Amino acid sequence: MLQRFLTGASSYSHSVDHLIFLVAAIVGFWLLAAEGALFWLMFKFRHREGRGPQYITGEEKHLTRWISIPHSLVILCDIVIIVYAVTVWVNIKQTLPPAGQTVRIYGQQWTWSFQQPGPDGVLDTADDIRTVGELHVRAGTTYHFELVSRDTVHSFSVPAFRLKQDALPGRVITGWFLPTRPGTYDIQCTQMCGLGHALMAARVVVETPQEHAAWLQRASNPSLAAQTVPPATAVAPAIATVAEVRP
Amino acid sequence: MSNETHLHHPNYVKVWAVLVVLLAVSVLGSLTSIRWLILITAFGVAVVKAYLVAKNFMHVTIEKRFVPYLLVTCLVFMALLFAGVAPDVMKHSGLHWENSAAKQAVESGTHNAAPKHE
Amino acid sequence: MSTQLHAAEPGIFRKYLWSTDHKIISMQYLFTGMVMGLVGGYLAYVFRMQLAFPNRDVPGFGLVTPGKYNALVTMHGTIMIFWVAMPVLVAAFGNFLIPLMIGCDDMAFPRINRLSYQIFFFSTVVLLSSFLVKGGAFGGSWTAYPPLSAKGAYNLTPAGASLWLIAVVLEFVAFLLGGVNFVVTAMNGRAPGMKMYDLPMVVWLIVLASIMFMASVGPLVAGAVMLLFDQTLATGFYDPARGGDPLLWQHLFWFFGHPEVYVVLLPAIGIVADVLAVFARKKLFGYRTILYTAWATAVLSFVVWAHHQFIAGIDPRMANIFSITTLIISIPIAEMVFVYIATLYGGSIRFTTPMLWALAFIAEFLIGGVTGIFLGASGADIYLHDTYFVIAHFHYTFVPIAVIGTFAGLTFWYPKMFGRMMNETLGKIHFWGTIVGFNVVFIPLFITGAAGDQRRVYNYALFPEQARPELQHLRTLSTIGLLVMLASQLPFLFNFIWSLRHGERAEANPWRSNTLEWTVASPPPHGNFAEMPTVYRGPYEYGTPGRSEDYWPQNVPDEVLQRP
Amino acid sequence: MSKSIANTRSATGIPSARLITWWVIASEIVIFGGLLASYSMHRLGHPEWQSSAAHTNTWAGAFNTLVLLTSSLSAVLAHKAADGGNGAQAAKYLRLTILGGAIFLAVKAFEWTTEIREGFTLPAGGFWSFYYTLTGLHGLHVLAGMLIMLVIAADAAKNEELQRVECVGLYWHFVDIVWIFLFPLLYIAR
Repeated sequence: MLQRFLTGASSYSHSVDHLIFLVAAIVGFWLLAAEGALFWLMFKFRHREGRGPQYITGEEKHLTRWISIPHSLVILCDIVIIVYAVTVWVNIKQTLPPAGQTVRIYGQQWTWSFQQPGPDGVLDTADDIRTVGELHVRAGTTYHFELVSRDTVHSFSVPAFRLKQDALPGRVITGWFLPTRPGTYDIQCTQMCGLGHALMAARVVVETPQEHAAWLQRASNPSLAAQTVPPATAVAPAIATVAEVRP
Repeated sequence: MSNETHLHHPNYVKVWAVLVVLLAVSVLGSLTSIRWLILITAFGVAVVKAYLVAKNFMHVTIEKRFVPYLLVTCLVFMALLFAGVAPDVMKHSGLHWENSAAKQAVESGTHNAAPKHE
Repeated sequence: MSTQLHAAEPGIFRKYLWSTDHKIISMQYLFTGMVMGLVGGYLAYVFRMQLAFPNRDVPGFGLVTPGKYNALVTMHGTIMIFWVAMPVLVAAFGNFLIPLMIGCDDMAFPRINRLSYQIFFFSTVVLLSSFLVKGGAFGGSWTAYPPLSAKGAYNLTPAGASLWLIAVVLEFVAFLLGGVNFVVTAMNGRAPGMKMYDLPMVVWLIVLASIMFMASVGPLVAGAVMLLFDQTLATGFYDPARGGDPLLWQHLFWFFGHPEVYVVLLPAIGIVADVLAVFARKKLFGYRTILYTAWATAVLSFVVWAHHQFIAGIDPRMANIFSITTLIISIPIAEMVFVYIATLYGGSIRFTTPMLWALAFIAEFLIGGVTGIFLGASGADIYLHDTYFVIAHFHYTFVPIAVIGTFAGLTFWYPKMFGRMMNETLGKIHFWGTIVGFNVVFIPLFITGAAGDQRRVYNYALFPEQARPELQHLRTLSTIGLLVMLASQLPFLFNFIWSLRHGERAEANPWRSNTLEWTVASPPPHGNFAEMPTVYRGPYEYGTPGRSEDYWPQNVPDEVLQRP
Repeated sequence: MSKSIANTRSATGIPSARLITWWVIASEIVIFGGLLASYSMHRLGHPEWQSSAAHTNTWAGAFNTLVLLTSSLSAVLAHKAADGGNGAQAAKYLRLTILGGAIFLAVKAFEWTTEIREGFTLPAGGFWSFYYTLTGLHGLHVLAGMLIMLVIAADAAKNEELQRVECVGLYWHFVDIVWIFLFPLLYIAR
């Protein structure tokens, strides 16, 4: 259902979408049923001359059925939702499939920066590639991320991946994603982080293995990179705007 | 307070004497260096002292039932708060997260036992 | 605690500003809340205009810069919850209704009551003054997560942040004083013959709300003191570099923050119950069911708080527990709503303005309730957290509470408060404008939220996925809805002020209601009851068989009811 | 000003003044409870705070516990006297309680000044931040209790408002109980 609003581009985006659809179907039914009952009763028992109210205490067995049966059904629906929701949650947040690659993500006022392994494939070595405002990943590879904040609380959100995780100062939070569909997607900060909160935009570029290899080569050769990799976003001028506003 | 029956006043000085003895116990306990003994004489005795004050000075046990229930409910909520928060704040690592700043503080703090002057 | 004894010399000052009369204090809370409601509405107008027409001067405000935008949304949230919903629903209605409905002359502690309002008024002044200080008002969102709120270097509004915090704590103190008073008055001051189960639902639920407030706010008061020290005295309670933990504040905040939702919900639900019974001419369908579900909700609401923090960096295993408790809380609430709907069965419904508001409350609150399930389901919350879906969801709960519920109560008790009837036609114009406007504001926001619009963003220009024109159209539509909703408040304001003088005079019991406040003159005199009433039955005896009247006031003794 | 009828009614069987005291105590439990819970979880997570905690003066803390326990005794004796209708004696005991509070605060002030001189100020570390916040909040409650008692003692001496003696006593015992827990938490625990 969410696909209509926003593409899903990670391995688990479908499970989130399905969960939201399931919840929508269940609560949609209950919403319509309850609103229907409400409006029907409003119409049926509107005041008319010569018809007084009935005296009903709400303890009559044949009437309380109308409450207790739907109520048990609500409990049943709750259980279904809980089971599915927890399954999706466990899959995204609690299990950690083996990593093909690990990246480190830094949030700071008001930009995202990324550190990922260079050609040697190992993080925290001299050939690491550091980028600002742009994360390049390879479709079909499982990524682990280590999320760090340098100042306030930020929230790393990639709507197309159905991924969101707060970055807390002082903590390293690990998570994973597996990009599936090549393209360029938004990275947002979804936790209020100060003046430039709305300017804390970045991009994640999901590339085919060939494209990614080419990018890797360009990026790990700084002299080349400086000429050929223009910033794909308008983030830099936006930051300049904030700097002016800042007293 | 006209409609209230006068309550029976226990011998308050006696209660006070017991409290003072208990205080002495916890102070003496703190002079030892046996950790479990210190903790029991400190916190075990504190609970007993609090109970004695609540029972004898505040007359909680002969108050209307709902008053002790109310106070205990508040304490239970605080226990729930502790239980819900401690997994994040008291512990410094968990499933896929690590509070590296806190770990570092613990490490540097225990190494140089000198008080911090910041 | 003041112990000076004031002579009862009713000058203007004594009568309206320094009064200990619960009705006057209620009016003080009501008018302060209404003025703050206008302020909060104005703030909403400014930032919605910015969202619909980015970077153009907003008429009546000017250019909305990022810093101003943050302050606008922060203050809108703070004001609407703490300075509108709380004073009007809990304090104004609580003060006005509790003594009248339980049949006594005043609060148990009138001077503590007055002190409560005075502290509240002071907190209002402190909060509003934060707009004027250097750096402007606080902009770190109403949740005020540290370290952003703790360090001036991060939030750039050090003075505003501290004033915000002080104002909020003062407000808490005011409501603690008011709350203990409500509880004690309702427990001890009931008229002879009135058992706890004879209390009108609105009294019960305001009392329950006060109890919840008392039990939940403490840790946040402690947390606020720590945050204030972090801001002003360079402590490091929430500073990870110094052994503190920013997550602590989030927990303390939401341990209060979630019960707080029910603190304002319960009085509104109570108002709706009373209005519903009167205009359906029906006994409530299961008085005790409503009461027990309210208690269940109140208790459960203390163990669901971390569903606000699923992705905030808490241990993911804890999220499962809170997801389960959150969905469990839907069970009593669903039961309660079913009971409300069932109350209409067999009624004889009069669609007066208060009744329209009460019915609208149920219809709209249902939407707010069911959309909460999306957010309580932890897996779905990963995507929806901090999007406009959340905003739409909680406005579908808070607007029914603080706007619809309040108007249900105000239009219903206006005759009692001011001794005049309000104009029904203007009331209905106001109702339909508000309801239509409200839905036009927030239904589009469900969609933009589902499409990924994140909150507290003054301009989506940097986010191509969000800057799509179709989403921008929805945002504009939402702003148009807001303009309709705000414009619809004008007939209300006119009606409210005009009817004070020119409305039809209200008799003692214009709605033919059972509860005790309708047995005294409108407006009630000082001291309320010339003769203290005795209560013979519960508050919802409508349509009792064998009576010529379809209502049966609580204070009418049984022998009188034999038909004349 | 005559009392409101609401104040004189007592549908629960507990007089309004005592009932409101219980509710105030309940709300205070969660204020102190929140702070103590925050402190405890930090303290358990930070063994290095022990080195700071070792600098608190256990003897001063123990003496203050003794002072508060004794003042609680005089508060409850004041209640007993008031119950027997002896306002003058109740006032005397209340003033003794106030004296106890004053001694407590004086010792507290001595401790604070010593500690601050040694460099252990409020921002000097996590333990000290909690220490000053906890003892400061508690000290404020002691001070508030003393002021209230001053007023109530003056009334009691004239045999007026004797029911208030018990209420302020309840509050005082509660403040005492908070200290009973603060003492081991801040001075002894290791």
